[in-house]
This record gives sequence, C-alpha cells and structure tokens, in this order.
Amino acid sequence: MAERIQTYGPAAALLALVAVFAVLSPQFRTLGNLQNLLDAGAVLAVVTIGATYVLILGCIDLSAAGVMGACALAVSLLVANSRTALDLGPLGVLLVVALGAAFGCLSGVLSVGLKVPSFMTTLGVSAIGLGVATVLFAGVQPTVSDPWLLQWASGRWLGFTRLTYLALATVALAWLVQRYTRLGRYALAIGGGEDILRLSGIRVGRYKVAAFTLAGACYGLAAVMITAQLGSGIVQAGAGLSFAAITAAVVGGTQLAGGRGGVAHSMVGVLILTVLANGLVLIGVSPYAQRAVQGVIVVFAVGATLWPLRHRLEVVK
Amino acid sequence: MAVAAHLPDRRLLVVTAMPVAAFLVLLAALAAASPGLLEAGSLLTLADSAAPLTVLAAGATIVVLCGGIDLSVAALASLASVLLASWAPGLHGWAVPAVVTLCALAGAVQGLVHVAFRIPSFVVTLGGMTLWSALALLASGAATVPMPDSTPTDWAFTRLGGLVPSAVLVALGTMAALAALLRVTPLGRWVRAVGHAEPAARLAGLPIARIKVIAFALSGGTAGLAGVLLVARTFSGAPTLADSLLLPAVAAIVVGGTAITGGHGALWRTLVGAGIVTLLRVGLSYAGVDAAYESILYGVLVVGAVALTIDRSKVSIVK
Amino acid sequence: MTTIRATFALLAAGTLLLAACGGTDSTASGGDTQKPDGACKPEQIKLIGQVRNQTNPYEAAWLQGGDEFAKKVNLTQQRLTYDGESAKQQEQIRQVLASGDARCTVLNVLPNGDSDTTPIVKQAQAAGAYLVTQWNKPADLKPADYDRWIAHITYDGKDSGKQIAEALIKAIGGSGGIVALQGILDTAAAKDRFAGLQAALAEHPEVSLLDQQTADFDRAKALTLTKTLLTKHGDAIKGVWAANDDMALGALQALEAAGKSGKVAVVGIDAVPDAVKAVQDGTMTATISSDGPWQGGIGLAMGYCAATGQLNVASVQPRAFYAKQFLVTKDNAPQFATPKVDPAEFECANLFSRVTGPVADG
Amino acid sequence: MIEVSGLRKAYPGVVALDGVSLQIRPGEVVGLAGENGAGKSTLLKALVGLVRPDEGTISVRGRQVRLRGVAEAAAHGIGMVFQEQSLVPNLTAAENILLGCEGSGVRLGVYRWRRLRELAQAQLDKIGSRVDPMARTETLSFAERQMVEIAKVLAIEERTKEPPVVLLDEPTSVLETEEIETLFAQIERLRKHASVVFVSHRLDEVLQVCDRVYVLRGGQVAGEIDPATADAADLHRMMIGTEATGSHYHDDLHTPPERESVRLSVRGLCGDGFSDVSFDLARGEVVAVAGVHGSGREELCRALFGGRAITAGQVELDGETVRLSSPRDAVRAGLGYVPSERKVEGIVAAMSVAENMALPHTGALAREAQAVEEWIERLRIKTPDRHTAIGTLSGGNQQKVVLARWLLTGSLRVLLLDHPTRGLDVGAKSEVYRLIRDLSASGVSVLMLADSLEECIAMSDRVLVMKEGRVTMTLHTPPGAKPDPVELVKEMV
Repeated sequence: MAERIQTYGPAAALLALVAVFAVLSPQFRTLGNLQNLLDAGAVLAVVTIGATYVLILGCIDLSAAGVMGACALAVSLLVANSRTALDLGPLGVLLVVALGAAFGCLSGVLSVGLKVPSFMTTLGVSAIGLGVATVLFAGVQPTVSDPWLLQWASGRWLGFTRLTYLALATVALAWLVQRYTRLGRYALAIGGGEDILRLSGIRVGRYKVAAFTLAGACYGLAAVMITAQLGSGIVQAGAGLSFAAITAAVVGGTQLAGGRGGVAHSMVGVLILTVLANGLVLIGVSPYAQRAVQGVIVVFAVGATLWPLRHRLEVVK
Repeated sequence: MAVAAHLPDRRLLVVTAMPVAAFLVLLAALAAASPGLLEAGSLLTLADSAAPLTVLAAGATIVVLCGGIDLSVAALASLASVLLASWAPGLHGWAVPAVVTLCALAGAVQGLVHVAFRIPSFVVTLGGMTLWSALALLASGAATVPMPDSTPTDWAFTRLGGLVPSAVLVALGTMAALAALLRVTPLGRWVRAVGHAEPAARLAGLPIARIKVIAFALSGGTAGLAGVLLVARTFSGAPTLADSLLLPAVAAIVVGGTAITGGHGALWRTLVGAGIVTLLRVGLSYAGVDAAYESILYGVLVVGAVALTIDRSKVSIVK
Repeated sequence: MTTIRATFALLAAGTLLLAACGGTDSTASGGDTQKPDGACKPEQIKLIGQVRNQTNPYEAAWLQGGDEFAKKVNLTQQRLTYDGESAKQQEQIRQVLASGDARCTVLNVLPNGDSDTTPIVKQAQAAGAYLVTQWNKPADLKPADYDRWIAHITYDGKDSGKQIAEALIKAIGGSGGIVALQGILDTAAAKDRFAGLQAALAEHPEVSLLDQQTADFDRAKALTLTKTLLTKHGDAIKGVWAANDDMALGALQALEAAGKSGKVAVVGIDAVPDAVKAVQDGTMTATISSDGPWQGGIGLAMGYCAATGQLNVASVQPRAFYAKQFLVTKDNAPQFATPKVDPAEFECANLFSRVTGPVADG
Repeated sequence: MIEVSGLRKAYPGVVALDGVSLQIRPGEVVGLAGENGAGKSTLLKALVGLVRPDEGTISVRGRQVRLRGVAEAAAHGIGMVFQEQSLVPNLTAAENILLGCEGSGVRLGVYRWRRLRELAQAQLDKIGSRVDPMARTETLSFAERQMVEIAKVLAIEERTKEPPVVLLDEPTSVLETEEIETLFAQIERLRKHASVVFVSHRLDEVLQVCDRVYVLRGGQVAGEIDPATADAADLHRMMIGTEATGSHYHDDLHTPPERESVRLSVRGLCGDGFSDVSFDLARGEVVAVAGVHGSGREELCRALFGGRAITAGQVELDGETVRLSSPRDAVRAGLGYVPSERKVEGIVAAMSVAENMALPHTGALAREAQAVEEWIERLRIKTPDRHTAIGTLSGGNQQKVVLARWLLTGSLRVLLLDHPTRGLDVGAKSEVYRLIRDLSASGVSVLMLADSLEECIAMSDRVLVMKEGRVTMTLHTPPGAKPDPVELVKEMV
C-alpha cells in the first residue's frame, strides 16, 4: 500500500491539480494551453532528467546553473550569431552538448576521485561554469541568427513546438537508458546499495562518473533549448533551474537518498510544477502569493508521499 | 573496524590542522598578490565580514553534527532582519532578544516536524525556507524596512577601541558559548552520538527527539542572531537580506572539515571554514582577480579546500 | 583534549599576530596626516566601479564607460562585481576601504537595493572615500548630510514607465488591451515604473490593463509568462508593457513563437543592444536609455574631480538628482545601437550637464 | 581444491584466527562448527577476500592466491552466501543473481530482459525456488531473499570452467523445513561438481549434510570429526573444549536470588513477535531465555527496553507499573540493555571510552570523569586512557564499557543482556560472566539471551524456553543441578 502511494501519489496529485484548474479556469482547458504547458515544461524536463540521474545515485547536482550558463554562451557563439564568424549549426549544438557532458564528467571525477561530497563539487563546478560563461560573454551579448536553431522554439508540428518534441524524445530516451542499459540499472543499484556493488566487483566510480556526465549532457541540451527560445546567449540561462529540477524530482517521488524513483517519477514532478505555475496565473492568484502557495504545495506533496513510510524509517536524517 | 583508531597520532594531527593550514595558505597566496591584505585594518575587516556568516553557520553546524541539515537558516535570518527592523521602534532594545527567541522557536518547530513526522531534515528545512521567505515578504510588504533609530543594534556594528569590530566578538562569543554548552553539558556528546550512530544513541536511552529539536532550535537562534548582525550593518531589514548566505554557510561548515554525514566535526572548524569562505568571497576580488576568473577560481579553490580538509577516514561512502 | 589545546594555541598565535600587525599599524595611522579635501595627486587616486555582475549588457557597458574615463586620466578602474548578493557587496566595499589610503579612493556604486545604500554611505564617510551612488537609495537618506557622498544619480522611474506606456498606447492606436510584466516586486524601480504605467493608463481610459504579473526582470520567466498570458487573453492583447528590456525581449520571443511578432507592440526600459536592435527592426516599439557607459564614467569623474580639488562637493546642488533619459524609438535607434561616451561630458566643468531635476525627497 | 595453512588474523585485543590449517577437497561437503567467536566467520571472509590474513596462505587448486575482494574470489570460483544479506534492495531478483556478471543478459551495455530472466530462472530452478526473477528484491520475504542469495552464489559455477567452491554461512537459519530440504538436495547435487563449505548452528544439520566437520575453537582448529562415527554430543563437546568448567562461569561467585522479593513482573505481554508472555524476575536472579531464531526472545527483550511497541500486557518494576514506550523510559525506570549488535547499536565507535560510558549520563562533568576512571579500574577495562576511541579496544573491553554505562548511574535494577558474549574470546567471556555474577550478587536482576546453550544453563538460575512467541516452559537450573543441554534442545524445537 505504502509502496503504491509512493509510486502513484504524485500522479494522483497531478491529476487533482489539473482537475481543480480545469474547473476554475476555462482557458486552462484549451488545447492551446496544453501546447503552451508542454512547451513551458520542456527545458525544465530536460534539466530534471539530468538531475534525476544524479539523484538516484544518492548524490546531488547543483551545477545546472553554471553549466547551462557556459553552454548557452557557447552555443550562441558556435552557431550563426552576431559576434563570431562561426556557423557550425548542428555540429555546434553537438559540441555544446559535449561541453555540458565534460562539465558533468568533471563533477563526477572530482566527487569520485577526491572523495569530496557531490554537494560541494557540483557547487564548485557551477562556479567554474559561470566563470567560463562570463569569459565567453566578454561584455557583449551574442544574438543567435541561425534560423535552424531559432526554428526549434518557433516551429510547430501539429501545434506543438519542436522543443516539446525534443523534450519528449529526450524523456523517452532517458527512460529507455534507465530501463535497458547497464548504466541506468547500475545507477539505480548504486543508490540502493553501493557497498554491495563494490562487493560484487563492479567499478562503481565509473558508473557514477557516467551518470554525472549524462546529467551534464542534459544541461548542455537544455542550454541549447533555452538559447533557441530566447534568441541570445545569456549567462543566467540556468539560474534557479538546479533547485527547480531537484524540487521537481523530489515532488515526483525520486528520493534524495537515492535508489528510488526515476525519470518517469521526475517527469510527473515537472508537470506538477509547470501546471502549478501556469494554473495559478490563469486563475488569477496574486503574484505576491504565488510563490508561497507553490512552496506550501510542494512540502505538502512530499510530506504526503512520505507519510505512509514514516514507521518504516527508523533513522531519518 | 574503526579505521580512524589505527591512525598514528601524527596523521590525526594533520587531519585536525588541515583547515587551519588551508586558511593560512590561502591567506598567504592572496597576500602575495595584494600585500595590503595583511594590514591589521584589512585583516580585521575580513574578520568583520566573516562574522555574520560565522554566526549563521554556528548553529547549523550542530544540526550537521546530528546528521541532519538546515537549509532554512538564511531565510530565517532574513525574516529576523525584517522583524527586528519593524519591532525596534516599539520594543527598543528588547527587539533583539525577542527576535532571536522567535527564531529559536521557529527552528524548534522545524525540528519537531522533522522528528514527529519523520520527514527528512532536508525537505523540512527546504519547506521552512520557502515559508520563512514568504512570511518575510508579507511582514515587510515586499520592501526594505529601514531602522530609523539604530541604537538597539549599534552594539553589533562598532569598533571597540576604534579597532576591533564588535561583530567579530559577537561571533567569537557565540561560538564560545555554543562550544561551552556542548562541552559543559552532555549535549555535545549526545549530538555527536546521534550523528555517528543513531541506533546506539537510542538504545543508550538518549532523548533523540529532544536532542534534535534542541539542535534545530539553536540553529534557528543563531540564524536570528546573524539576522541581527546584518541589520546592524545595513541599518535596515529586508526580506532577502541574508538569502545569498545559505550556500556560503553550508560551504563554511563543510570546508571546515565537519562531515556532512554527521558525528564528526566541531564548532571551531566552522570558524576556520567561515574564514576560508570569506577569503574566497572577498579576497579574490580584492586581490584584483577579474570577475570572470574569480568565479572559476572560487569553484576550483572551494573544491580544493574541501578535498584537503575533509577527513575521509570517517566515512566509507561519499555521496 | 589535544584538539582544544591546539585550537587555543592557534587562537593565541593568531591574536599575537594581529596584535603585532596592529602595533606597527597604529603608529603608522597615528602619523597619518589628515589630507584636506581635494589634496590627492591624480596618480594616488584609486578608481573603483561596482556593479552586480558583468554578465548583462547594461552593466557590462557601465563598466566599459568607467574604463574609458579611467583611461582618459591615465588610471585604471578596479571592477568589482557582487553577483547581486547584498552581503558580498558590503564585504567588498569594507575590504577596499580597509587598506591603502581610503581618502583618495573613488567609488562609483550601483547598490543592490535601497537598504544597501545606507551602510555603503556610512562606510565611505567614515573612511573618507568619495562616493557616487546610482539608482537605489532610501528616501530619507540625503547626500547633503554627508561631505564625502558627492551625489546620488537616478532616473525618474515613473517618468520612464509613463513614457514607454505612452509610446505603447500610441502604437496600438489609442485603445485596446495590454498586459504588464513587472520586475522584482520589492524593488523601487519596479514600483515606480509600474506607477508610471498606471498614470499613463489613467489618462487613456480606453486602454485597459488585462493582467499584470511579475517575471522578476528575467528573460526566460517573461517568455513562459507571456505564453501563458497569451493563452489566457488571446487576441485581446494588443501590447506588452515590460518593466525592463530583458522581459520585453522574452515577451518578444513568446510572440514570435505564437506567430504574433510585429502584431503586438512591446516596450521596455534599459536600451540593451538586443532591444535597440529590435526597435530598429520594428519588432519592438520603444525602450528607454539611461546611457550605461555615461553612468559608469560620470560617477568616477565626479569623484576624481572632487579628490583632485577641481570640484567643491559642498557647492553641488542638487546632490540627489534625476539624470536625463532618452526614449529610443525607430527614428533615433541607430544612434543608440553603438553607445559611445563623449569624453567632454566627463570634464570637471560638465559633470552636471544631464541633471533634469532634484529627486523630490532627496 | 582449497588448502589453507597457518592462517592468522588478529584484531586489536582479539586473535580471530590463530594458525588455522585445513583442506577442502573436490566434491566434498565440509562442515565448520564452533561457538560464536570461534573464528568461523573470519575464516569464511578470508576465503572470499573480505579479510586479508596477517599470516598464512590460501591455495586454490594448488596455486597460492592473494584474494583482494569478492570479485577476485569469484574469479577463482569461490562464492559465499552471506549471513547478512548482500542484495541490492531496489533491483530485481534476476539482476541481483547476475550482478556484475550478466553474461549474455547484457549486450553492449543494453539489457535483454528476457534473456536475463532466463539466466536467473535457471539459477533459481537449481534450488527449486519459485521466486519470480523479475520481482523487486525488497518486496520478497527474508527466506525468499535467502534463496536468491544462494542462487546468486550458484551462478558462479557458470563462470568458471573449474568446479566452484560454495561457502554457505548459516544458510538455513531462517528457512522453512521444506526449503531446507530443497537446499540439502541442492547441496547433494552440487557435490557432484563443486565443493561446499557448510556452516550452521544446527549441529544435527551439520552432521547430516557434511562429509567431514572441522571444529574451530578460539581461532584454532580443535579437531576434525567424521559424522559417520560421531554424534551431536561429541561435536558439542569438542566445540566447548575443556574450559567449560565451573570456574569459567565463576560458579563460586554465585549467590542465590532473593526469591521473595520480585523485582520485575511481566504479565500477559504482547507485541510483534511474541504474545502473552508472563514471568517474574526476583532480586538478584539471572534468568536466561532460550529459543531458536524466530522464537520471539529477541523481540521480547527489545520490547522490555522500550525499543519495540508493546501492544498489551503490563510490566511492574518493584511493584510499580512502568510505561516502556521508548528506551528513554526504560533507562529512567532503572533498566539497562546490552544489545547484541555491539558495533552498530552498542557503541559509538568514533567516540571515546569516557563518552561512551557516560553517554546517557547527565551530571557534573568532574564527578563523571572520576566515576569513569573508577569503573575502568573496577572492571579492569584495558584502555590507554579514558579519551581513547572505543573502536580501538577489543570486543571484550568494548562490552565492559557498555555494561559500565548502566553501572555508572548507580540506579540499575534490571539488566537485559542480548548475547552479551557474542564475538568475545574466552578470557573476555569469563570476565563478562564474572561481572554478571557480581551484579546479581549486588541485587541487580538479569534477563539474558545467551550465546550458547552451555552459557545459558551455566549462568542462569532459571531458563525460560520460548517457542513461536510464547513461553513454553520454565526450567530451574540451580548450581549443582544443571540439566543436560540436549534436554533443553528438545524443548526448543
């Protein structure tokens, strides 16, 4: 029973939210708003996938802000833009995803190699990323003029933006990786019992670094997406997203302690946060109250999902 | 097998002295780039800057020693600043103890929720963070609250003998008081026992719930005091005044060498950690490092400092 | 036990060290001849420009202006950025004032918020450094009460909010619905600018404000928010009023994604390069320029002139003033596309040429 | 197959293995018997590379090896079923069975679940387990997990061409009779192409399954027994050795309990794992509770200390009803508890002797330091000083500190001892016995879950036999009239 509530509780909460907003706001019920919702959640979804891979290890990744800043600047300088003569197009995007992966790899290597808690290494890598972004920014904001990249945000198929499809594809891929690859399964296993994996002779460090790298690649992709949306390279592209992603993952049922949850859970969390932000505007809640309402709902959601488990948890830290 | 136990004393000494060494090396390096840093005035100013951070991290260290974490301290300090600034005209000098007490109570409430509902401290204090922030916004009307008369807080922002900043003494005093509390009463060993081995502590008949609530209350109280120090130096309270100090405060605790997993650590370590973090925050730009590279250096150095100072023999799995 | 002893030993050693340093220093400061105002040699002067960060075009341009002034007088500007952290801003200022000769230090500061100005002013006054603040200050704090705080430069937010609102109303033909994107709610800039919008709306009752939300001055948030507002109000939206250009540009992207680019008028404030370009292209209606490079240079120039004795601080009137701002529209956009500083404006004689009036309560 | 010679492993204060030599031949089932702390676990751990011996060699198939981990041992064809299970809770049973060696179940890093399932099913089939290989491990019962664990070890034989060696550490302790039968059949099957080392507390099982039995005592091989010619009593005698005399248990210090003054009175106590338990404990009386795993005695002991919920019944202490909802309540009422998992629940390894001893104590620090010194001396705790980390002490000295914790308060009325001598060497055990005698003489009542039957009978004034959560029998065991352990065993199972 407790197991079920943990798995399906967030989904039920999401449905309840949707139902409430649908009743209160006629605009919420429109197809246009669905398209808007999915578009609005696209970037957060990709960032949250990255964060989820690290969370299920039992680690935490706070590097999204910095990594995304560096990647947003990098991509806007690599595709056709107002500052450099480069016009690498898709290759540029790939390079930036690789740059994100490199940052993730750095976090992983520092955590595993130096045995420093991931909390600190990712914070450090975030600062490094912001520094790199600032160096690339050099006082002049690059404006993207590559029509191909800009089409990501404005082009639509069946009414949904291409970013929506890209995010959906990434989610599907991430789910497959988690379900069907050794990396995905071992990441889950590391969260469940790292020592047992070591006993079995598995090189845990490698898989940890790989998970961090995957997270970094997600941040890189998210930075490209946000740059496509905004049309310029912005250092603060990822500001606040680390926090939002971890909140989304936790609300969805991916646990901070690791080993529980996964991509599907986290995506429910992303939808909850996105629906909440969208719905509160549509039903006309005062801007002052919105943040407080969001905070309370989040804590309530987490509390509710943990409630049935409270007797099983001997030691809660 | 207790690994640490087999360490020769010399290794133990190295592990203990590492944060201090890291601080001195950093100071020396920055001083080499900018000799003015070593002037007495400069050093005292550095200490002055570190004071609110130190106080903020002091109580949170006790929560970390218990094996938990308190992410609400910065938001609580902001709330404290707003309350102090709004109450000072009416309550005069009594506003300070009132605010600190209230913050201690707020911390205790978080502790109670954590203990009674068995919600991880990370989540409870995360929720606390949003709640206190929202309350601060409401109480202040989303604006800065000026302190027309700064007498109630002047004691926290003067220079004794024209030289020593009083905030530094407040910070050292807070540290000393907490350290004494942990040493003179059984609280110190209880907190560490809970952090090291909660099952053993429970079966030894320790009042686990009460210990944790006290830890969170102390954390809330020092957060309130940190808010007071901030009001004293900005002559106003603001709903986001201390918010940016959360990560530096946690960094100060970790860089000092207190294990985030609980049990192992000490208050003096946080004192040194706050020094290191302040050096990184202020010293780099002071030494003329360009803002872009400052951020990169900060990242590298903070990871480096933690790598040097944490005692890996105490934890088998690093998360 | 050993750890405690070690700690005490270290503390003792540290205290000794401090005492030793303090000892030598106190004699030095005792012998410090009180420099009369304006007695600094040009090469003694330390120029410091402090902004939030250099990762947005406006503040980057500000620092650029500071550099250009410094070059003009053969000095360099020390750039300080505090990442929007009030505490860090205070720490940095305390630190630069703590060493060296503070009495020949010139600070041109963008305080993080109103409340941050008070401690900055008090510290500069205590250390004897020359200070110019811009944008934010509490109403009851007046430069005239201090002899080192040369001036507070700001812009009439109500005026700018009203100017762009009027441009917007004109662009939508004098009637229809608009939405407003507010800045961070607890900032004076956000409040004043919104007050300007409301004033303009009061004069034009045929224009209705459909919705007002906050996007925290942030481009990405404005993008998402505008999309939501477009869903909510659909074609009723004829114009978007944004409290700064970043949000205006975010709104612009949202409109583009909705295929409404050019059909809905957008206005902002700050004249960042992207916005000026958008105005040039006609996708944006108007923005307001406060001339960042001038701001970055003028504060240092005032301090420099005061420190070298070419400006008598007491004679400045008014000390807290509004500076001239420029409405950027399609007609004059090209000249704002590449902001340039005019060195002549930094001459000690021309320092106050852009004053448009005293700050009402300052 | 495996030849161990002169293996020695010392921990601070304890010599766990003291020159152990033995052989395991192909196709043989070798039993290891010995009391707790005899060195069985250490020996097994050395064979799978978890413990590195100080001296001595291990040879596998004639080649000397240095094993540095379970994975390396597996490469040599040695696998172990751990007593404390080593399964990842959030993976499927199939993944756990094949963990680290998925073979054709994973191609190029991509899982082929169907194949994986088949491979795991093949292993489970070997032991006739009906566990669903795709079930998440944490949803399985303890016994089911044990079967998964065995299947996991059996998977080793797929990996090495050579016949494997399978180490089974207490594999039957939680299995049902039927499952045990299956396991034995499996061992029979394994014997054809593997060697098995079998460790069990149940001596009859050891004798039933094994070809040869090595008896370990005090870290040494005390002898070898041929099950064909020996019975459980022989085996037991060899395990206990000659030390098990009255002096070992300090019979001379025994004081008769004051029967007329009842200290602890338990009436109709119910809780998870036990029900309707009633008994009295007189002043100065030592009562041992005997029972097999699952008899509910551990749960009862925990519940009396407030560590588990009591659902019905009442407890009176010196005539007053006490509420025991947390260990804190119990301590305040004058109860003390020595848990069996000393390292996890008894001590805080990183903290000092003084801090551990005075853990629940609240009082003036100066007096406390004095009291700690006093007890270190009185209990002859071997420690450099009171500031030494307790983790560096030997098990016996750690246990004395845990005991002293309850003596320090001076208000101890009832002491609950959960396997107080587990993992201690002979000398240390004897000292703990002496301490129990002293306490009982001073009027403290003791409820004890003994480590061995011998201990149970020797130390107690009375023995309560528990079966399936109920007290089924009370046996008086006064000095001079001690019953035979074999009788007791009959009552227990």
